[in-house]
Amino acid sequence: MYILVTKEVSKQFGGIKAVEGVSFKISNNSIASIIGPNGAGKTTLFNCLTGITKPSTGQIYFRERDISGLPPHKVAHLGIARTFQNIRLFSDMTVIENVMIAQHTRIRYGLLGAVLRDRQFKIREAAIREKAYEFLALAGLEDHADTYAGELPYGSQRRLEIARALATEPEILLLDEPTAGMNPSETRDVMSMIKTIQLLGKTIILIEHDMRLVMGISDWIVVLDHGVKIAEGTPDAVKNDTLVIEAYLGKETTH
Amino acid sequence: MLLPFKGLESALILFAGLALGLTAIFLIGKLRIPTAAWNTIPSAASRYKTPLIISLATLFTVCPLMVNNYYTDVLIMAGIYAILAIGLNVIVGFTGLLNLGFAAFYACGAYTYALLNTKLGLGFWVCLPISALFTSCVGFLLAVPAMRLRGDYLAIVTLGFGEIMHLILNNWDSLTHGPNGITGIAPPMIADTSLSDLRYFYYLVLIILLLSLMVIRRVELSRFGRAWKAIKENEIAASSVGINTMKYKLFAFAFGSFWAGIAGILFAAKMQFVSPESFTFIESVLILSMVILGGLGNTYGAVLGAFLLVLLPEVLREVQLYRMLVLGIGLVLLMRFRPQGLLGIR
Amino acid sequence: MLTLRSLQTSYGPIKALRGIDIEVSSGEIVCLLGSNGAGKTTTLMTVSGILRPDKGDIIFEGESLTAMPPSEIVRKGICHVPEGRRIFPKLTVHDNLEMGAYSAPSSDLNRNFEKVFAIFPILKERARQMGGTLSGGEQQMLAIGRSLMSNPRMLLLDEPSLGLAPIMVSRIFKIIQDINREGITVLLVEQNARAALQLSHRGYVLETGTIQLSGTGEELLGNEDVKKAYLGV
Amino acid sequence: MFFQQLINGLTLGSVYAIIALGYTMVYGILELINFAHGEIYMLGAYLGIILLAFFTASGLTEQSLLLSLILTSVLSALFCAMYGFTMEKVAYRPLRNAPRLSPLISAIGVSIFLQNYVMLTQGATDKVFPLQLGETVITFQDVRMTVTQVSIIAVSALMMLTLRLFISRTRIGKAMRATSQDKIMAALVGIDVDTIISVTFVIGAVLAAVAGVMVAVYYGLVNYTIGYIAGIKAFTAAVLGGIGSIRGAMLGGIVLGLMESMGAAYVSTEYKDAFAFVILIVILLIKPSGIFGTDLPDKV
Repeated sequence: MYILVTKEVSKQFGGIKAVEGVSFKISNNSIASIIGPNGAGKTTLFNCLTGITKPSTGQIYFRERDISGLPPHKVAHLGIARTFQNIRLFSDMTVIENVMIAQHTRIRYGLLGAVLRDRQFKIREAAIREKAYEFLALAGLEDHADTYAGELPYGSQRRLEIARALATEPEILLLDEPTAGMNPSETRDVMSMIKTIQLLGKTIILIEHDMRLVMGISDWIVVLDHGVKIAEGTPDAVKNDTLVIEAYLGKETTH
Repeated sequence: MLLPFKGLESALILFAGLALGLTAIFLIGKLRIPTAAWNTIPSAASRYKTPLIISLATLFTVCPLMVNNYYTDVLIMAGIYAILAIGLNVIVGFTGLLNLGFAAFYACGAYTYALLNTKLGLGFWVCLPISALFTSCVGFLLAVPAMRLRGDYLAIVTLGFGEIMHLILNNWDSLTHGPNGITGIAPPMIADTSLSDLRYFYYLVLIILLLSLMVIRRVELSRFGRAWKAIKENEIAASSVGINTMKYKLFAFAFGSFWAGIAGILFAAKMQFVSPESFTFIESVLILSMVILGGLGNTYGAVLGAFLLVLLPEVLREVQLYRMLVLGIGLVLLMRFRPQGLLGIR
Repeated sequence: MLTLRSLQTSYGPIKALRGIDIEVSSGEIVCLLGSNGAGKTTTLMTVSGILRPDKGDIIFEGESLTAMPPSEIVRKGICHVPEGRRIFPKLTVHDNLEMGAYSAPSSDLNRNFEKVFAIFPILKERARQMGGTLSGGEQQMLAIGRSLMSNPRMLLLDEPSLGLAPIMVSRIFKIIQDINREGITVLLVEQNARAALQLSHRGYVLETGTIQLSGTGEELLGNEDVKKAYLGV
Repeated sequence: MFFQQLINGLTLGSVYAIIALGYTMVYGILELINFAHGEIYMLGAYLGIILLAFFTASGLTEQSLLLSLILTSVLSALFCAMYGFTMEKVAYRPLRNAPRLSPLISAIGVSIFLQNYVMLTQGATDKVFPLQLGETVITFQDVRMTVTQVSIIAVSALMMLTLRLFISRTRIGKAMRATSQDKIMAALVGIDVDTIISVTFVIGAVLAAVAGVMVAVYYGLVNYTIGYIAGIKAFTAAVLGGIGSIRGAMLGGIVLGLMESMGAAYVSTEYKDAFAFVILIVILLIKPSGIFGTDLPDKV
């Protein structure tokens, strides 16, 4: 039932505890959000989930398999993909190549095949190219396949990054601030893209600051503050939680 | 078309002019050769592709018939450097791993043949794959520990490796004859014909260069090339889309070094003599400069860079003395005004 | 005293400020509110010259700061205490403070030291300690103390409460108020909206690089839209 | 024999140490391996030989050897300071925001340029000017050391001490440290970061120039290639001590000098130069942060 479970995950840098004993469970095919004020440890948590940093203690289970401490490419292989807070596209490569790279783990042909351009090579290359176009269509970028990724407008870059993550054919998609710096119409595009992805059967975990988006889209919300989980629940429960309101707005004091 | 340019120097000047003209066009940015998909993207580049290839092919085929031995010799060296440059480009240009000791791998290929030939009497054709594979293994073995380092430190380790190799060649007298080098290396033979004639050797180099180009381009346009470029652009993103970055970096080192082995054996077979002074740090810098001048990551750029840096000082004889001086200034200026090189994108 | 006129700034590819107008009068505490990514920090970084605006003007006491390097802006009397405090970790507390006085005349040095030590006695005790060894709250005091060493007339404070224990937060806010009473104008960026509004004369609420609301502290405190901007309720 | 090598190693090591300081200071602020730093040392050595020859010809050396040496050092330092300053301005400053590869390549370019410039103007062969200093020998039990050796160790120690005091006590020195710790914050407290970077290059060049003069006097000959090899070794010393760390560079230089002279004496003279590289590679692989360096986490 739960696709991703964390147990008491902590991460320390030097003496600073960025994430401290965070446990939560994410249901299959849901949209979950991780929210919290600046410096709450959200991105560090994402990095732990995707193997970019090793948790200091605690376990992460993906489909009941312990994945804590696996390197990023293995995590991606198993079926967890992500985007980054500050976009990390391959900007000197074309849009279609960005997506084709993400299917790297899905193709198999040898060096000799590549040099001789044998049948296997041609079939597989054609297949991933075709597949890549499908993902581009989902992001509304099929007309820009041969543009250099770095030359896309900002909003399209964000969507391309999501398309690239999807092209690894993950079960869980982690999106780190997918609408940061976007105007309202760009934000709406991303929201509908996220909804579509959910319909494809994926589980989505968001880090997001746009509360309207978070409240409108999430099935489950986990709130972090100072590296600690202070609340979790449905959007309605979370937005009326005193601890959450305090974390965001400060303590209500009499004066 | 070549008739008005009788004479040998003129032919080279013609080539230089062609290359410079091309360069000028790229410099003003009218033409942009996409590194990634030269075949798939219909662009200005592909419109000029056919005439460009035909004229270059004609030029290079007839060259040795028109020029004297000296210039054939120069062209052979340009070809060997071109193989080196496209090999180094795999490591530095595609994968973004700065290698300041590439001459060591070049030396490795050359000495492998020199030793196998003079000590064991093995022939060129047998040694060609041995040299290349052995150099490739050396590259791999150096890379295994060095891959844990990033950026500048990797550059310094490769530089250190180059110096150590140089010291070994210079001092292991019983094996390498130290600074005196190894003489009496046999030229390649086809049936009973020796290719020691420079013209024959020229065509040998030309064919091997073209084959190398083809192989490297095909690998570049496959999943391997894509993985390398992804690692260069953003290693974290590359690993998060499932690329085992360590594996591919090692592969790039081994694959790039392979071509240094090929170039090395060609060099040894052409000179019939090797000595440590051909494989110094400056040699490494020179090869790197070719790659950078042509445009990091652009295979054709690396070839262009190699030809320019070998031919230009020959065409402009008077400046030969100042060759290295100009190279130094050139690198500074290039970084400042066109860091992506002549054919590089952006 | 400080006027920002239709200021636009990009942060890499992101348009972080989409034309904001802000006015700060002498002697005020003005706070900028808004969720993460709204453009608060970008505003401060543009004022202090770390980021260059694409368009618009920054005018401080009738003089344009738009093309000035940061070191020059400090000399004009604006001092920026950035987010995360950015103490020089391998300089002593004393030397951190001395660096704060880099742009001030050396004749003021001793007086400024005394002034800062009077406000933050703990810094005097820790003077020989490395900046990196201080606790979070002490580092925040050092950051504010360091900024006071430059004889500023205006302070830009970015999230002074970030990562501090509640008791420390109220101490820092108290100190900000005291400093303001000494005649230093403050432009404050805070996530802790309630505390910031109680302290400020006026406030602006930013959302995706534009100003959504502005008003006096009390007006904004009671305004439901503020809550909405933060929680999307 | 051992003590003899100890003295030789210390002499060599103190020269490495003061060249290493230039690498480590620039790296500390710009994270740039200033590849051309060794060339500044080479220029300093050439100037040392040229100026000494000039002062000797003009009779100054005969009147006062000390004055002649001091004048040589000062002039050489001034000249190299200019080179260091210009080099940063021309080859590195315009690349401040370029990808990291660019300034490194530019630095290699400067290095090749300076080497060949000196080769073309001064000739490719060794330039010799034996100043007869090595004759006075101090014998302490079995150990013989020349006045030159003692002077080199003493002058180096003095310069290192001065630098330490400068860095830790003066306003500019503290600003240099502040800038290397956090450039943006340094700008926010009013430090003109560009000026500080220029100062760093100038100080590094002055140290390298004096090292060059000392070596020129010690060996009595220079060659246009000495900068490259000494540069690599000094860089090794800086890495050994932990690049970015001032005391690391000092210690690293001494340790490297000792290892090299001991290695030459007890292991192999031919591979003397290889020790530095082997040490460099081993350190980078085992503890890239060096003796005094710190590891910083990657930013994501």
